[in-house]
Amino acid sequence: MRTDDQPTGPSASAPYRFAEQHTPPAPVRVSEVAQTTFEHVYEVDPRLMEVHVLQQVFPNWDTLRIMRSRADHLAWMHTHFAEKVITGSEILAEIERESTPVPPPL
Amino acid sequence: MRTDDQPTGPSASAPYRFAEQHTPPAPVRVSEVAQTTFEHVYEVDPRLMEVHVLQQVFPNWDTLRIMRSRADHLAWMHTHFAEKVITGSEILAEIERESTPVPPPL
Amino acid sequence: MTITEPAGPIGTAPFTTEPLSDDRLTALVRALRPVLADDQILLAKTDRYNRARVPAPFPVHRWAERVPDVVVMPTSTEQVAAVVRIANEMRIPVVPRDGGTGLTDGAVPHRRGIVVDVKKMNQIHELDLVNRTVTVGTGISMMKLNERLAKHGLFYPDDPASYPCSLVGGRIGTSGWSLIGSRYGHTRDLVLSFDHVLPTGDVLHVGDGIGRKISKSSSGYSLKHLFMGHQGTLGIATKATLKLFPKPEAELSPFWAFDNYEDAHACTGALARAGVATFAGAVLFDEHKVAYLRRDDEAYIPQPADVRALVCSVMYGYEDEVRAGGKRLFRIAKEHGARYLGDEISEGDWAARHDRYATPLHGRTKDGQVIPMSWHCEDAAVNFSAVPAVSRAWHEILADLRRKTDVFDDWGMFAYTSAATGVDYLTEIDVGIWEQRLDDKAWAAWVKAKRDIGAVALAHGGSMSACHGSCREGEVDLVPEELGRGFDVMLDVKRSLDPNNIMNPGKYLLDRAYGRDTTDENR
Amino acid sequence: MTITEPAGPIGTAPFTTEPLSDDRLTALVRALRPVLADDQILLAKTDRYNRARVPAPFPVHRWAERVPDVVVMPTSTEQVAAVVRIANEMRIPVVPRDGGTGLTDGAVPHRRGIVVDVKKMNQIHELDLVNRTVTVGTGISMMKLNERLAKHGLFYPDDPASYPCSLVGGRIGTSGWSLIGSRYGHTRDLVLSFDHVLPTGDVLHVGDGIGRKISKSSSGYSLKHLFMGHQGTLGIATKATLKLFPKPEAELSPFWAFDNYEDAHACTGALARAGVATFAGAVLFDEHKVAYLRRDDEAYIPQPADVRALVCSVMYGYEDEVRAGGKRLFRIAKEHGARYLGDEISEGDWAARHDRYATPLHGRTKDGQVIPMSWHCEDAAVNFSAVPAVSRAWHEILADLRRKTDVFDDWGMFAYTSAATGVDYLTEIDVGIWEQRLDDKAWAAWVKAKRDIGAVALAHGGSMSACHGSCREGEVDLVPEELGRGFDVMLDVKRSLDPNNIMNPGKYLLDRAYGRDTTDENR
Repeated sequence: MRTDDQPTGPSASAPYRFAEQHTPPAPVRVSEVAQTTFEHVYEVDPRLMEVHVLQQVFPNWDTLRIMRSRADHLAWMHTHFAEKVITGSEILAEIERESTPVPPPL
Repeated sequence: MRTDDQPTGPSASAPYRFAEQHTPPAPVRVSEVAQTTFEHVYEVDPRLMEVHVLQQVFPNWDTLRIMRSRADHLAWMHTHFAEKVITGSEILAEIERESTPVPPPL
Repeated sequence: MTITEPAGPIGTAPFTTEPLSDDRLTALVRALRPVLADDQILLAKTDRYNRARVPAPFPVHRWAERVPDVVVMPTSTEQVAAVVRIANEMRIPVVPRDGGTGLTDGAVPHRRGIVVDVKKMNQIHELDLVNRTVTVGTGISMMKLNERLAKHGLFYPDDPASYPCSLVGGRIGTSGWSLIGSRYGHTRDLVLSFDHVLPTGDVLHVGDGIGRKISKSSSGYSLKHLFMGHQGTLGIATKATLKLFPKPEAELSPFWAFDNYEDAHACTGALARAGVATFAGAVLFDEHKVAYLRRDDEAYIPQPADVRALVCSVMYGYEDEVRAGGKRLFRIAKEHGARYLGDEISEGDWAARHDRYATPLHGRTKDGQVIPMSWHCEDAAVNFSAVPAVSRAWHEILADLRRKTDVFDDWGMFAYTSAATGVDYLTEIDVGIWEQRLDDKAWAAWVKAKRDIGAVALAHGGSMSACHGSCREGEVDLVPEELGRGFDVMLDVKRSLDPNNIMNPGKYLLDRAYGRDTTDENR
Repeated sequence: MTITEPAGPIGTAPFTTEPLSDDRLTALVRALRPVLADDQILLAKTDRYNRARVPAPFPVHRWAERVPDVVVMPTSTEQVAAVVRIANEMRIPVVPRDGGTGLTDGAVPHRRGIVVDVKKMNQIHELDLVNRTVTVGTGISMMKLNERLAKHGLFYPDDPASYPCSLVGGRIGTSGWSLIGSRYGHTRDLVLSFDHVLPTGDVLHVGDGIGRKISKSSSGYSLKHLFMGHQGTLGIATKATLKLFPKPEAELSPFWAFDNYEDAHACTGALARAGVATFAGAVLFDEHKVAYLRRDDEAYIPQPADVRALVCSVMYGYEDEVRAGGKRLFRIAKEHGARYLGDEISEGDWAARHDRYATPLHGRTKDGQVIPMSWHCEDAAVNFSAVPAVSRAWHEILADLRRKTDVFDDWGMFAYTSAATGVDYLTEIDVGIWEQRLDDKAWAAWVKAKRDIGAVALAHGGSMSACHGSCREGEVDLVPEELGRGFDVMLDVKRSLDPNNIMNPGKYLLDRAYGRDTTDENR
């Protein structure tokens, strides 16, 4: 998990302003049952949380903190299980390079 | 086991002549307790087989047959356990090449 | 003529779920006092209720029926042995409890009595860097242990879905399955030996040939495995010696998407059968699982609709070996029509697999409304060729339940390789259960569904569990069918080692060893 | 009141080494006739004498004491069950015999009776190419099986030193160790399940969770291992399902020379601990072994005198993986001062390791004259760190024997990794025995030496056997010490499964389960 894959939005050390914190980015529908606010932050469609479970309101910093914690957790797990992660994209690029026929010399 | 590592000497299809078959090459001492006749054919020093067990006389073709059978047996075992054998000398050459410092460009 | 009566009551522990009488409880606590400090004997309601259940959903309205009379927290094998000896003399049930993460009620005190919580036995007794072993109290978690081992470049690769919270002792009692067992082996292979308190209070050291740090012996009967996976019915492991590996240099965990389940299944088989040396496992996600993830998992929500099945494979080892193996597996995946899902999903999802107990705990009513649900997982050991048929049959069982009630939700299935050759898979169906709405009727339907799920596994030549065990209501009814003549051997072993039926009684139909068929009376 | 007597005699099989009386023998043969064809019942002296012993040297002048009364050669599980049922009813000992290559007398009929030779049960019943399993009669050899499997690119990697002649059933009965087990596992890991005839004639199918092709189950007690490694005392395996691997693409087996044992030992440890994924094993040859080889082995005779110890390591897998691992191990060897012995010795010696029963059968008197000798091998499971001390102590024991008599010759020691992490080693000392000169006195000295050899292994935290078993005179005396409380469990299990003590009686001190201590009376 690379750290530059963190969700966008103000950093944890940004000054706290109540109104700003309680105005999440406008939601964008991404599927029939989900929407997104910050990049990589997905939420259940609010219409599905009206009867048995009500949606909680989070300040933006907390939403982002939860997302970042998850990224931290996953990065920690990788380091816990192995010294380094080899990316699949490297391997894929390598086999695609090898399977591309070499053009004949001009 | 490469087949060119077979012991030297007449081949199994060579004509059989009694006197020739019963005259092994002159033995050469290789250690305090062993001698060699054909290349790769080692024998216990005959002085050590005088009391409890007497040395048997083999015609040359049989001595060589026994040696070759052993080589066949070992080659068969390799093929039985894996499709191919990687030689240690290749690997050794590779790591020695890698550990030799590359001379600076002139 | 004078007849000397034995000190305790004669016969087995009573076949009852009633709490101990005040007199018996007082006598028990009095007997425990010389053995344990005051803070090791817990009588408070919260302490006891918290150790009455495991994470698997159960009929909450009957919680009070399975609360132990006493909880003890020993700190040594000697203390555990003394507690068990007292329990055996007084004919009071004893139930060992480790992480309490099991899904088949192994740690649940069906007949109350004493819960032995091993969490205080969490020391590292010896780290042997030369022979690569560590000796620990069974109350330690694999995660905490590995944090310590990492300083020495070492690694204990027992990796259940409850990795951060399950304990070494629970892994022994259940003979657990490991996510990366196709490379490193499962708990039975990784635990070299252990001290074990028998139901009589005798202490047995058991390993390969009863060695301490020996992985392979042929001296005497092979007893180690008998004392693993018994769900606490044969005693309590207290101190274990574990086999250690070098911490892997590199990890590679590609995830691939397929537009149909059949290709994904075929690809999983081909990946596992390839025999890549660093291969640590492959996982197949079926269509229901993909649908579930696309509903609730950040990584999968934006995936295109033609993604119908997923496969992942994981390799651990030196970088050069992993790269060689990785190229081979990528080529195989390509031949099967796989699309690589990208580094972010691949790495993120794989890392999340070590901690599946953090699964989102909500489901949906049939009309789509979100409901709070608990997670349950039914597993079986199924041959590769039988995975599709078992999956279809299991989804049918769940669909049938859901047609009747919103209490159950089908969260899809995974199939994980158990072995490097891909012969069998831990096949699991995740079920959301609306626990607050469970009543006797819904519970009965669920128990029947569990029995049906087990029966499907058996009908396809599998075993009812690859990891969890099979002592919960429903599946347990089929244990004699699964084991056949082996079930009689179980009864013989149980009776001979636990003459008074005090050790975790009521599990695995073992009451039959004492002439009682309590199959139905303890529900 | 009418009392109905049971049909057969009451109680256990008699504790005797006398042949059956003519009447009993006639009755036995009459009972066997409806079950077996005439050519499956062997009564001739040669047929019986040939099945009286195993390759390990024994006092030849007492050969006649261990000749079975009858040999049977059944062709199916049903026939085996019928024979055992008859034996159990008539209280006549039954001894299973497979390849007869064991070194601890498991197949030797100590109390005569019926030898069940399984060699006719050598069919391949099912080859499952999808799940990668094969189901065979237990009378098949691994070599013959692999010849058939090679056509499908498959491989069954159970590889004892008796590879060409030992049988699958014997591997189950002894829970054998495999030369390449550090990569593929040992017999216990490779045999998925089997049909097994219990001492009562009941047939048990046992596997993981009693599955057929399942490698990992957690359903019920783990019973499979209990029915492996019992040396025939708990019954007879008749049909087994085995886990198959792809036949390896490549093999690499470098041998290295060292000018001292300490460096060779350290290097062996480092090679095993490296965690190379294709690592299938490492072997350490000590100074005595090198001296022995330099005396008698073509490959080593011309080696310079400063070669004092050898190490080999072997890798199997895909060529790219093996090359990566090979480079790593060559670097490690170099750091430890190793000299590569060349391709010819490396490849030749490794291939010869699969067939150690072809060892040259002669030794030397103290004054150097060649004498005909039989080979014996004492093994133990010893931790890496204890290998040097155990080796020294074992050579001392042999030196002491040899000071007394020329009957024994020390042929040196090997230590082979048991596991990929190098935690423990099959440590073995090869002993030449001038069998024709064995008399009661020399035999007694040998039995004492065996006991001392076993005691050294235990004193160093090991187990008395990694592979062979420990039921021969001498070592068997220490089994209760090694197993501790586990020995009582053995007795309980034996009594419960073999109520009449008919199954391979007199082994492993199991007579104690029937109230008799026959430790000394059957020598």
